[in-house]
Amino acid sequence: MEKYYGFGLPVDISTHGAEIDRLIYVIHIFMAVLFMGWLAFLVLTLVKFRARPGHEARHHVEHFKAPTYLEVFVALFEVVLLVGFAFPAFHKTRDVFPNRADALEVRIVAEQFAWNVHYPGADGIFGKTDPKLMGAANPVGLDLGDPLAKDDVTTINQFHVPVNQPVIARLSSKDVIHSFGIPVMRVKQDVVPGQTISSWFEAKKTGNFEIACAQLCGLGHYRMRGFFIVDSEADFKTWLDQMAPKPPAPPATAATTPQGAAA
Amino acid sequence: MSHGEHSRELPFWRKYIFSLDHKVIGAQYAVTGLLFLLFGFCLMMLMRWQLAYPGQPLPWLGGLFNEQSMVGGIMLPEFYNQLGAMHGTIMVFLGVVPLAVGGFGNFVVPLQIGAPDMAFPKLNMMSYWVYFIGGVVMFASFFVPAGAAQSGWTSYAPLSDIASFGQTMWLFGMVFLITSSLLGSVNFIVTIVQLRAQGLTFFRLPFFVWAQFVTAFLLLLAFPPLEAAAVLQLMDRLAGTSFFLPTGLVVSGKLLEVSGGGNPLLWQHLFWFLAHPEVYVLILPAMGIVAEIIACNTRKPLYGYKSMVYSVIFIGFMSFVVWAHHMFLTGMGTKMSAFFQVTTMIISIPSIIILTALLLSLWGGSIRFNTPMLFATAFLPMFGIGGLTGLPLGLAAADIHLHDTYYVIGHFHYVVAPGTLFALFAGVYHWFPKVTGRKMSEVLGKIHFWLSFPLINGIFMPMFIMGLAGVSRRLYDPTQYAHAQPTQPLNVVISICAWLLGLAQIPFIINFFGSLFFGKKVGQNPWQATTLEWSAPSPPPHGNFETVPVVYRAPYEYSVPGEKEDFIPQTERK
Amino acid sequence: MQHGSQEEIQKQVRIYIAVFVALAALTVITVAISYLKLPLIPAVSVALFIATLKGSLVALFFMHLISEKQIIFSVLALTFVFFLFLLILPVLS
Amino acid sequence: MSTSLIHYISKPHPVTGITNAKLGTWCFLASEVMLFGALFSSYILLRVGAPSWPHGSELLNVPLATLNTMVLITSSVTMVMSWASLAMKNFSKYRLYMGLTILLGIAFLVVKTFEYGHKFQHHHFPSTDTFYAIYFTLTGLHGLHVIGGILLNTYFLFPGSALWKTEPEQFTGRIECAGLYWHFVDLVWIFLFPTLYLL
Repeated sequence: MEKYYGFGLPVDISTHGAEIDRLIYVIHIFMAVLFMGWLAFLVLTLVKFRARPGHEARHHVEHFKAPTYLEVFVALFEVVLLVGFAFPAFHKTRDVFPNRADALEVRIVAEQFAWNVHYPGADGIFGKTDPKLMGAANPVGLDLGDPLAKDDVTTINQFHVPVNQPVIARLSSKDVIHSFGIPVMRVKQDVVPGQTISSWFEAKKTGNFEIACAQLCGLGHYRMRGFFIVDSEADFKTWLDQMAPKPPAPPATAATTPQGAAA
Repeated sequence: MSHGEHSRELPFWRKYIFSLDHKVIGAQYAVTGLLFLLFGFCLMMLMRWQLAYPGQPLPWLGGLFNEQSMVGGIMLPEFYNQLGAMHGTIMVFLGVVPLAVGGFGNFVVPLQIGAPDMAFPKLNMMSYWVYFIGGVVMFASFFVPAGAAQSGWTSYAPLSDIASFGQTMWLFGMVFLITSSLLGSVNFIVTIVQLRAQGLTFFRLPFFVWAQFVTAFLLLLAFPPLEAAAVLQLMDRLAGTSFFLPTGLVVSGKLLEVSGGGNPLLWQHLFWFLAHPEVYVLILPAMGIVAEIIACNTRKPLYGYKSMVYSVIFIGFMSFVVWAHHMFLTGMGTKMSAFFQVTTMIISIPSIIILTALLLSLWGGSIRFNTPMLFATAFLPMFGIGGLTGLPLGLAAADIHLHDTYYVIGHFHYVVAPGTLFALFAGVYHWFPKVTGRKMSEVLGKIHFWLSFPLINGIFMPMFIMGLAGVSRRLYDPTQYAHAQPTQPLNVVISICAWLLGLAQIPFIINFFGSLFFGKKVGQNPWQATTLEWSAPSPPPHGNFETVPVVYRAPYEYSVPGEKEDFIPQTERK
Repeated sequence: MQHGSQEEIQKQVRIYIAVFVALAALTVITVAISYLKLPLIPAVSVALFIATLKGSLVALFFMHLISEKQIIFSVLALTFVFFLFLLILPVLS
Repeated sequence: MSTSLIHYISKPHPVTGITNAKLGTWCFLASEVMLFGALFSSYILLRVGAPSWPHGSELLNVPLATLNTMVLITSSVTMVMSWASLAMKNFSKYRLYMGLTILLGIAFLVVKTFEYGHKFQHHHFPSTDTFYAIYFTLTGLHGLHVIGGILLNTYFLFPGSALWKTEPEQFTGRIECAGLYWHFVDLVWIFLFPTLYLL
């Protein structure tokens, strides 16, 4: 079995993560070089100018040009980091969403202390939900009277996605702020109650990974762990069919209007 | 001009408890701050047990805690969260700021500008006592039902809105601490503007005074938004409003009975509007202390004094426009995040200028390695690491992976612990002779330094590795996650270093109290320094100076060619 | 300011009375306009314009800013800039 | 007293041209600007984010608030007159104007109490909705500032005025600073009034 986690960055199985990793590597090399230079200069200076008999301090020290060049170089390098690496990578993850027709859309509803995953089912449209209907048996508050909800699939802490297909996650929270983090996907997004924030990613490899909550959300924050399972296309279909509700839904409880997934 | 006789008539409680003298108030602040630092450190040492050996009973001490905190010596997650939240709050608001600003600022600034006292002595006393009450409220919150605040030192709503009573105590405590800081900052600004000695122009001020001046403005203008936020959260908790609660919250399966309509991110904006300038409140006085000690112990003027002054002003200004870099992952638009990434990169430049200037100040000197200088020298690379590791966090794309991991913890602790705290230790060793008339032991001081320096790096360096591995912060039990298991041995290393670091503070504590009584007696200028505080007797009498000082020179006239001594006090006529 | 002669202060007092009349008039005007039920944008602009006008009168004359010293303007200018930063806040959300 | 050593308590500093107290007061007011600024900013954020927002005049009593605005403006004039009386060395007039200022401040609070009481009778509380939440928070905090000002002014009317006999210049300076604070409280109301009641 492949080793996913170790002392360095976790394995990256996403299509966009390489850019983030590259930025992290480049900036760390830059930091290391700069720091080593500083440290060498510091040690040299401390030895060379230590107080000792026969050595006197100089009141006037010549003006150094080097630090100005260094500061200009650092500033330019920061511009390169921003424009060359940071802006494009962030832009790609936040602004350039995949075509909804090609992507799998899911709703992730965070709560203390679990991740509820809501798949739209075969029709590709989410059923209506309402906070008033939320309960232990119905964690996302699905309105079972809505015909669009009949084929919807909900799971707790089991987030299956197909490999090589973009996934758009609509993130929301029932109670407090959580943060939806999948280390191997280089995905992390705060989940703010009262808002639906979208995030997208595409897995390149199959495997069994984990979702971690990255924002303190209460006493169970440490165990708010979800499973992130990347299946082959066929396996994912089998799993989803297996999860799909079998018996016909009970009669409608309330008059409802069909509602598509709000963008 | 001697008012020594006058102050001797004061009863004990007026002289040492409700004193109006800036030196006594400074000492009160410093001692209280040091005690809170020790207390906050102890909280952290408890947390380190749980992190190194999750779920194992705490040996020896486990039985001391009630069943709300530990069961059979095993820490509960609620208690862990309390320790985390209060460690942060205490270290920042009750430890470092009171020591750096209240302690060193109060004691040293009036002396360095040649003033007899602060501009408003009564306000000064009030500021200390309001801080003291805030500290008592914070401390007492551990003993209320369900314990102290447990929503992190950042107290993000809605978690903090629905938290137990300790959070209300935390908010009241914060209101006191904020008020105290506001009173103090008004006093500092007026003192520095109005009460400088004759001839002491702004560009003859020691760098430490500049740092305190900018800090005072940060406190004055950045704290009120947090006060506003605290008021709003108190309203949410006590009057049932929904400033930070959106509509339709379902907590533990129940729909919350509130009007809704609020915004959780409002708290974060108001909080970080303060808390980013607050970071500079922690670091600027430390830079000031280091600059003083480096100039004195290299026996030469600071390199690039003016560019340092301009940089410190620029940092202060920019620190108000970077706050949202703590919020890159809250769903902010890319344009806004781009703006804050740019401002964050800009603010790194003046920090690099100051650090480089301090480094170059060593060049050409004749460096005395006494205890204050050791700590001040160590500050430079430590602050360097802290500053540099801020860069990846300031870039939103890298922040996606590093946000809220141990990388963040490592980053800001490098700035504040081996950075600011080392500078504060340096300051204690440096100004102790001025405060007491006695020197601290060099032997104990060097033991303290050479033990602390490697150990503190042993604590924070591994955190970068854990952060890169993606381990989240604030985890009660990191072994729950597969991705955190490979780095778990580092947690053991960190904890052992932390406990040893605790032991390494014993020489300091012995030295501090021992030297009060047995330290070597010194004259008014034991370090042969130039700035004004060394022209006053040690300890300075009431009113500080025996003759009203007049300033004729720049602050660091060391090793001037052709002079008999290698230092010329600022008061010496040209 | 506080070292002005008797006549100067007498002159000041007349200014205070004039400012008071202006403030009262502006209050009446702003209330009157509110009864017109203008659309939101013009209503906000007009109300804030009048409030700023009234605020300036108070600050300039009652608080003596019109004849105040440089240092106080520096403090206030700095505060004003940071106040503007505070107003970035709603834009962010 | 250590205060005797400190310069520029009653006489202005030769370079800055002001006394310590005046600079201190302005610094304090600067922090107050940021406090109320943050709350105004929060108000805008909440209002912009709300699906609908009531027009203040439909829920609140505009005539009563207009009256209160007039009361506060008048108190500002009496406050500045009390300072002017001291500057003209007329202590009895100072007491008259200062007393009036305090009374007007109390009148403001009384009207405010009626307003609050009326709201509570109709079961409008801070917890009712975001509009009432921000209304009660802003006016409540402003009310606390008014109470603070009344206490301060009462101190200067009775025990604090003993300073007039020994240090008239310092006392006049103190009244000017107390005035700065009082006018600031008025100024905040000038912005609160249209924001909450008229928009």
